Amino acid sequence: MTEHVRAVQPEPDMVQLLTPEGERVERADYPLDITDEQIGQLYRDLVLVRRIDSEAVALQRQGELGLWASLLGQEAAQVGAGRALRSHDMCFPTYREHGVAWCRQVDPLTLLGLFRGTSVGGFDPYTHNFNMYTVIIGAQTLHAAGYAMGVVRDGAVGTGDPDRDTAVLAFFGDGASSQGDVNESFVWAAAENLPIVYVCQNNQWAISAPVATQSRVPLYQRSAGFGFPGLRIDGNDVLASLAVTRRALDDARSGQGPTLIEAFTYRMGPHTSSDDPTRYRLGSDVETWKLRDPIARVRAYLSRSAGFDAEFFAAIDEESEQLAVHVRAGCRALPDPSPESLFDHVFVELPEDLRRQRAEFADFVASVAS
Amino acid sequence: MTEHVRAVQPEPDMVQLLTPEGERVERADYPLDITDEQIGQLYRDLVLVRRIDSEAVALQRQGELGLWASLLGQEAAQVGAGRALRSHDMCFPTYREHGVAWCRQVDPLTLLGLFRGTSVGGFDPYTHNFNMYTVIIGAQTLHAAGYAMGVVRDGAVGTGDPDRDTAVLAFFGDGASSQGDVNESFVWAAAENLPIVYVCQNNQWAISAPVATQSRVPLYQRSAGFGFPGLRIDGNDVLASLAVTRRALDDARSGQGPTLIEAFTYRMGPHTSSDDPTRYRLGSDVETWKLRDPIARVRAYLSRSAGFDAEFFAAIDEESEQLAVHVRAGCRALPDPSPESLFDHVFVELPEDLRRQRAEFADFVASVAS
Amino acid sequence: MTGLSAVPDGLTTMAKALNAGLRRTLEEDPKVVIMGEDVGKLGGVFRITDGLQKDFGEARVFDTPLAEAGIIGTAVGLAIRGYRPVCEIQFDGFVFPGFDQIVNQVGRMHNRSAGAVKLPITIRIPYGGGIGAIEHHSESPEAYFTHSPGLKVVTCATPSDAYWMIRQAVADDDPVIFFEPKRRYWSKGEVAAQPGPLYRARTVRPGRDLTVLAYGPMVGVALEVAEVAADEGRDLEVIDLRSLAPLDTDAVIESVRRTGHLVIVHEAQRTNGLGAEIAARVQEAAFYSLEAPLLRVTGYDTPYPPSRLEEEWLPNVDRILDAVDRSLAY
Amino acid sequence: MTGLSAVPDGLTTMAKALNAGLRRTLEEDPKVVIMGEDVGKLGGVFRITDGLQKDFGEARVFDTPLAEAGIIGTAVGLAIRGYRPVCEIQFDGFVFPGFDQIVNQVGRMHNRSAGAVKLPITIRIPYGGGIGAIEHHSESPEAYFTHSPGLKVVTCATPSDAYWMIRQAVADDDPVIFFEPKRRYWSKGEVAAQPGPLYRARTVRPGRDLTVLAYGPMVGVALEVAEVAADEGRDLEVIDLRSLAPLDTDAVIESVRRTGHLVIVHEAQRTNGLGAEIAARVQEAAFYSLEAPLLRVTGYDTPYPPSRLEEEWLPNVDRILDAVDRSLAY
Ligand SMILES: Cc1ncc(C[n+]2csc(CCOP(=O)(O)OP(=O)(O)O)c2C)c(N)n1
Ligand SMILES: Cc1ncc(C[n+]2csc(CCOP(=O)(O)OP(=O)(O)O)c2C)c(N)n1
Ligand SMILES: [Mg+2]
Ligand SMILES: [Mg+2]
Repeated sequence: MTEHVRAVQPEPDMVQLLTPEGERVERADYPLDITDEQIGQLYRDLVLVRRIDSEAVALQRQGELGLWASLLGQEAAQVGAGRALRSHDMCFPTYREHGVAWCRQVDPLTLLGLFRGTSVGGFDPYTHNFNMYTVIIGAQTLHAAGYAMGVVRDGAVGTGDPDRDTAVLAFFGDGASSQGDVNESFVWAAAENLPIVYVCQNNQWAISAPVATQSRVPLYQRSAGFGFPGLRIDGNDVLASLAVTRRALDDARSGQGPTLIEAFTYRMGPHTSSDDPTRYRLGSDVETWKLRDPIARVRAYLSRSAGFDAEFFAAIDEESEQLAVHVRAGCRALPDPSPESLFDHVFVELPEDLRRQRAEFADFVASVAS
Repeated sequence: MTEHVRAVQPEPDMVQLLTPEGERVERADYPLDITDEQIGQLYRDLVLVRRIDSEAVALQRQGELGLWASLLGQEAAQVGAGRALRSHDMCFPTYREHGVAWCRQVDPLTLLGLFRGTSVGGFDPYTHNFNMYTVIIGAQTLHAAGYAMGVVRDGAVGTGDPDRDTAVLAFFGDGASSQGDVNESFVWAAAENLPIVYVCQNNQWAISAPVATQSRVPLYQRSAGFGFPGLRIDGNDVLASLAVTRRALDDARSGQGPTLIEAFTYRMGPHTSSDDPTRYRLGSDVETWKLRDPIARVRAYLSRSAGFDAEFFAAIDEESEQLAVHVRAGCRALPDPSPESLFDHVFVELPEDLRRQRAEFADFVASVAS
Repeated sequence: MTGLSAVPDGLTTMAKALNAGLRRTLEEDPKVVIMGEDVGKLGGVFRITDGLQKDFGEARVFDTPLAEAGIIGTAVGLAIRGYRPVCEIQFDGFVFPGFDQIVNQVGRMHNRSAGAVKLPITIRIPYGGGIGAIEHHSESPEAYFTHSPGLKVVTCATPSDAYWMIRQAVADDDPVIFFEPKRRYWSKGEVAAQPGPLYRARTVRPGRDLTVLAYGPMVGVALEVAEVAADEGRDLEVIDLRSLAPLDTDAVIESVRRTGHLVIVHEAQRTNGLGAEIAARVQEAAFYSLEAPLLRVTGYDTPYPPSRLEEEWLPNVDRILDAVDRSLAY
Repeated sequence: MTGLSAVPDGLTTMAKALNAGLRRTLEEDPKVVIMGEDVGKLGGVFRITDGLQKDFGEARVFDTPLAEAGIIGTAVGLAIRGYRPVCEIQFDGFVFPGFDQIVNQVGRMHNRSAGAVKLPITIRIPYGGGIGAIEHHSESPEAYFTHSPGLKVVTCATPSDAYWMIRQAVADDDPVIFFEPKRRYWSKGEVAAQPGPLYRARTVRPGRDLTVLAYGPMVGVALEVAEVAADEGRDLEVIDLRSLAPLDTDAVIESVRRTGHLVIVHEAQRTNGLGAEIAARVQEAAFYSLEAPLLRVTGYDTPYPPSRLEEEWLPNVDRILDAVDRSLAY
């Protein structure tokens, strides 16, 4: 069925600002005003985010989580985009943006609740300007567009006031690009010139389906036909992710409309802890992508070109250990929801018939207990 | 809300093979091998199709139809595309393709049944390789893609055998371009390189919404981002419609995959007989488009450049009168469905519980009658 | 409260009452926005939003691209940003492309955010048959929504309810699916000076012998039935359900305890229609009072028929009377 | 019939039985195609299609792009072209983006074409809870489909039914929604040598005192309840509904006429769940036989809870026994 279909390949003009070997690349179109200290902070983010992930993987194996969707390999795409946000920008993730959540100061334990089954989302999106995870593929891209419509109506675009002008960042995956909702979101974003930036993390796989199942052309090309620009970045390059997302968010805030960023990356682990990727992909692909590791290149740069010493790295490793303890202990201590909470927040105020159902439930629980 | 939004304008490279003044234009990329006699036949189609439409409009006014969706102004887009089909190609219309139905030899009375309320679709799509009308905007484009998947699986693409190779033609409107279904159809068509041609009749309006509500760039550009070509034709030029659709269908049949054709045209009448376009658009626009009438230019060509005489035109007018009689009388004579037919064809074989419901219904009808 | 338009005076059509109610919500709360296909200049295909864009501007009353998932999904985002969107779905049958967003997102966001996010979204749906339309224009999809957690579902039967209920629905901080009986749009009535409670059924005709429960387009028909039955010496009670979710069965249970007989009427297909739920609840709550089985008069379990057959398909006076007879003869 | 794989022998899991049944349909009819997300190399997230792409090729067993409307919509087109598509929806909660195509297209095409077009489409949906999953992975959406005209809806409770019913569903010329109780995928049983009729309920345990009606994942639980009740000297009859649409109420009505008591069990939310329809029909057909109201034990009218609470939310032995007690004590 696939003989006519061209494989999706990295584009020659994929934006890369830090090579896998740790060399900085300057690009006039994406100047990045950043100090080595700041790059050191990004390194810290990457390491800590990977640690949260690997702890969660372990917790899942130990039966503490029902499921986990690992971000392994995608740290740079997420941290770069996450750090490009201003605090009053709004962000709509999928279920894999643990690295963005980190940048938004969401406690990792909050995320674990969803995967442990102690909550169904469970955080207040306003505290962090970071929406709840969305499991239904693509649905959040429409919420992001609607939120951006609200931003426009609030007059919070193009005023030139950096504390006022607001952008929206919406994530989705390569698989999600096929969903009607995502394409409808593009329609809205273009037709209403919304202050929205889409980051498509093309990690090459939608569970077992390679990206060629969804598209025979690079995904960043999708947006042009809707009327807004798209471009591809090296998704394993945190500097490219930061610089390009920052510029796209600036464009959005200043009223220049939407941008699609395709972060070309790789899902190094299984789709989720329930998945067995050996059934559908070659280990050698994973090996190739290991050479493009998002963390190793930053470390190489910092130690080779920026003169960061062992102490710096040791301090971060120490912080990582502490974070791991927090995650492990905190996860096990996550409280089980109380049975009565079944009826909480179904509505703002529980209607009469549900109140009766809750009473019936309480009676039953009491009768069994007695 | 719309200050940033560019209006959708005709592209400079819109394909036109016959000017509004009736001058033929040669284009090397779309050579059209056609005799004047054949153009005469297209003229006949255009006239008769318009006549069916105007009779239906009148019948609706007289209360014989509940509703009518007029194709006025879109005859050329439809007849050109319809005549480009081979009989074994399959076609998926919206609810406005009366001109294509004509080319597929569907009796106009069959269409009237849907609008009179004597049927809910009502024809056998296999007889004419023309699917039933689809009211849910965009849904038919996925059916078309699926049908094309069947064609591929039947080995009826790219064999070089003209009696075997099969293409699928799918229609939709400018408004429909926003629906998830249409964009998902594009995903499938591209990813599976399907033998499908999309004709988007951009008649500038989706009821009261101008096309700028849907898109700020020309609609033909949509497909490139999915991985297949798109182009714009003068939708009021039957020769452009014929030549371009023919070539796109040839490409599809020979395994070269999908094409999107945007037929740039204008809905000269109301959306349907229930609509009042004076509430939302200027009469002057309609006047401008009158100068681009799809029939006048063919008549001008035939009489001025091809030497067709008054007799030719008179014969067609005569045929048109006869057709009108058929439509008028036939419409009034369309039989009302019998009450028992309510339960027909809900399933291939009526299950027991519906059989009981039918019996209950029959008892009730009998009791009232008695 | 100066500058707020008054409650409509005198005989008013349901369409005008809805328009007046919506206008009032726009006046009262700057966060209310009205969105959908053709709601702007055209004022909606039924003119329910007539004049509102002109008076409140394109930022607050606006045409959307043609896609129902997009309409609902962007309304969710607007609500997260603090807006109070009122979405119009042009006809009943077109709600399904937006169904996922309604069931999986609108109904659950408040719950998923542990109460942090409110979604005060109203989704208006003209529904029901009897207007001679083509397919997908005469559906009664209410039961799909009453089965879905986190959604409130209401429908009006009179201009007065139309006016007050749309105001109350828009003011509610929970999502409300608002079904408008399109064939009653041009029916006229007085608008009451004060509203009743939104989520309560109402007895529209007291009676002793049998209870008829109806809602939306069928309330008028039920009242006709009661008139005819009265001529035959039968005193029917008619209840207008109004709130389909939460389902207010108190009034009907109290009624059935008195009459011992219940006939439930709706246009939607019978199987798993709302009538099923009402029957299931009433037989449980009023078991010993029942003198006959609860009967349902509904659309049949077929696709909505071509309009030339819709009068046969829809519940009508004769079919309801037949059920009344069967119940009383039981 | 050489070359056709045999009926599975010995103890078989439901997952393997479904796989064997699908394999057989592929062998028997070259027009059968299997399509969905991850059904190819991976064999589906539950491995129901394991090995089928390898043996039947990519033209017949194939991964689709990630979009449910697209999956159902293209299946419609394939069916029009003469194919017999079997679509997999990966989890219950993901059917909603395809809902419009199912309700407005799949259920009506045969009717709209006046019988000219047949749509022999089977839509397989792993459904129900109890597996500790995250949100949208434990839903029971069957009532949305039983309310929709033109659709058949079935569900299996045993490996034997799984094997035979999937074969029968695929062979049916009408569209069938095939619900697979995912938490029973790894339960084992023998596969019968011959099938029973597809659209019939089956009494899985005869009894005299009270009837328990269940389907899919709840049949096993209902049987457990009957065991426990037997210890207490109560003889329960258990019926496996199997066919949800058409709804085969003959067996249950006959049963209730004998026992006078009925408890209906399903996981789906109660309001407008299938239990409502069953109650409505049974009270009508067996009015004089009822010794107590028909009771329902179901999920509550809330979103499916986080998995740490699912055991509280789902019907279980205790809750069903409680309803049995209440019914018998009435
Ligand atoms: C509507 C819907 N359909 C199917 C699924 C099942 N599912 C979960 S993740 C996934 C693949 C998503 O791939 P992609 O968008 O590339 O994101 P990634 O998982 O690679 O980050 C699928 C099919 C779902 N969650 N929602
Ligand atoms: C899903 C759905 N939503 C809304 C409608 C109502 N509706 C019917 S036609 C129409 C406009 C369609 O515009 P376009 O696609 O440009 O086609 P045209 O009518 O101009 O031929 C709308 C909104 C519908 N039929 N289906
Ligand atoms: Mg992916
Ligand atoms: Mg149009």
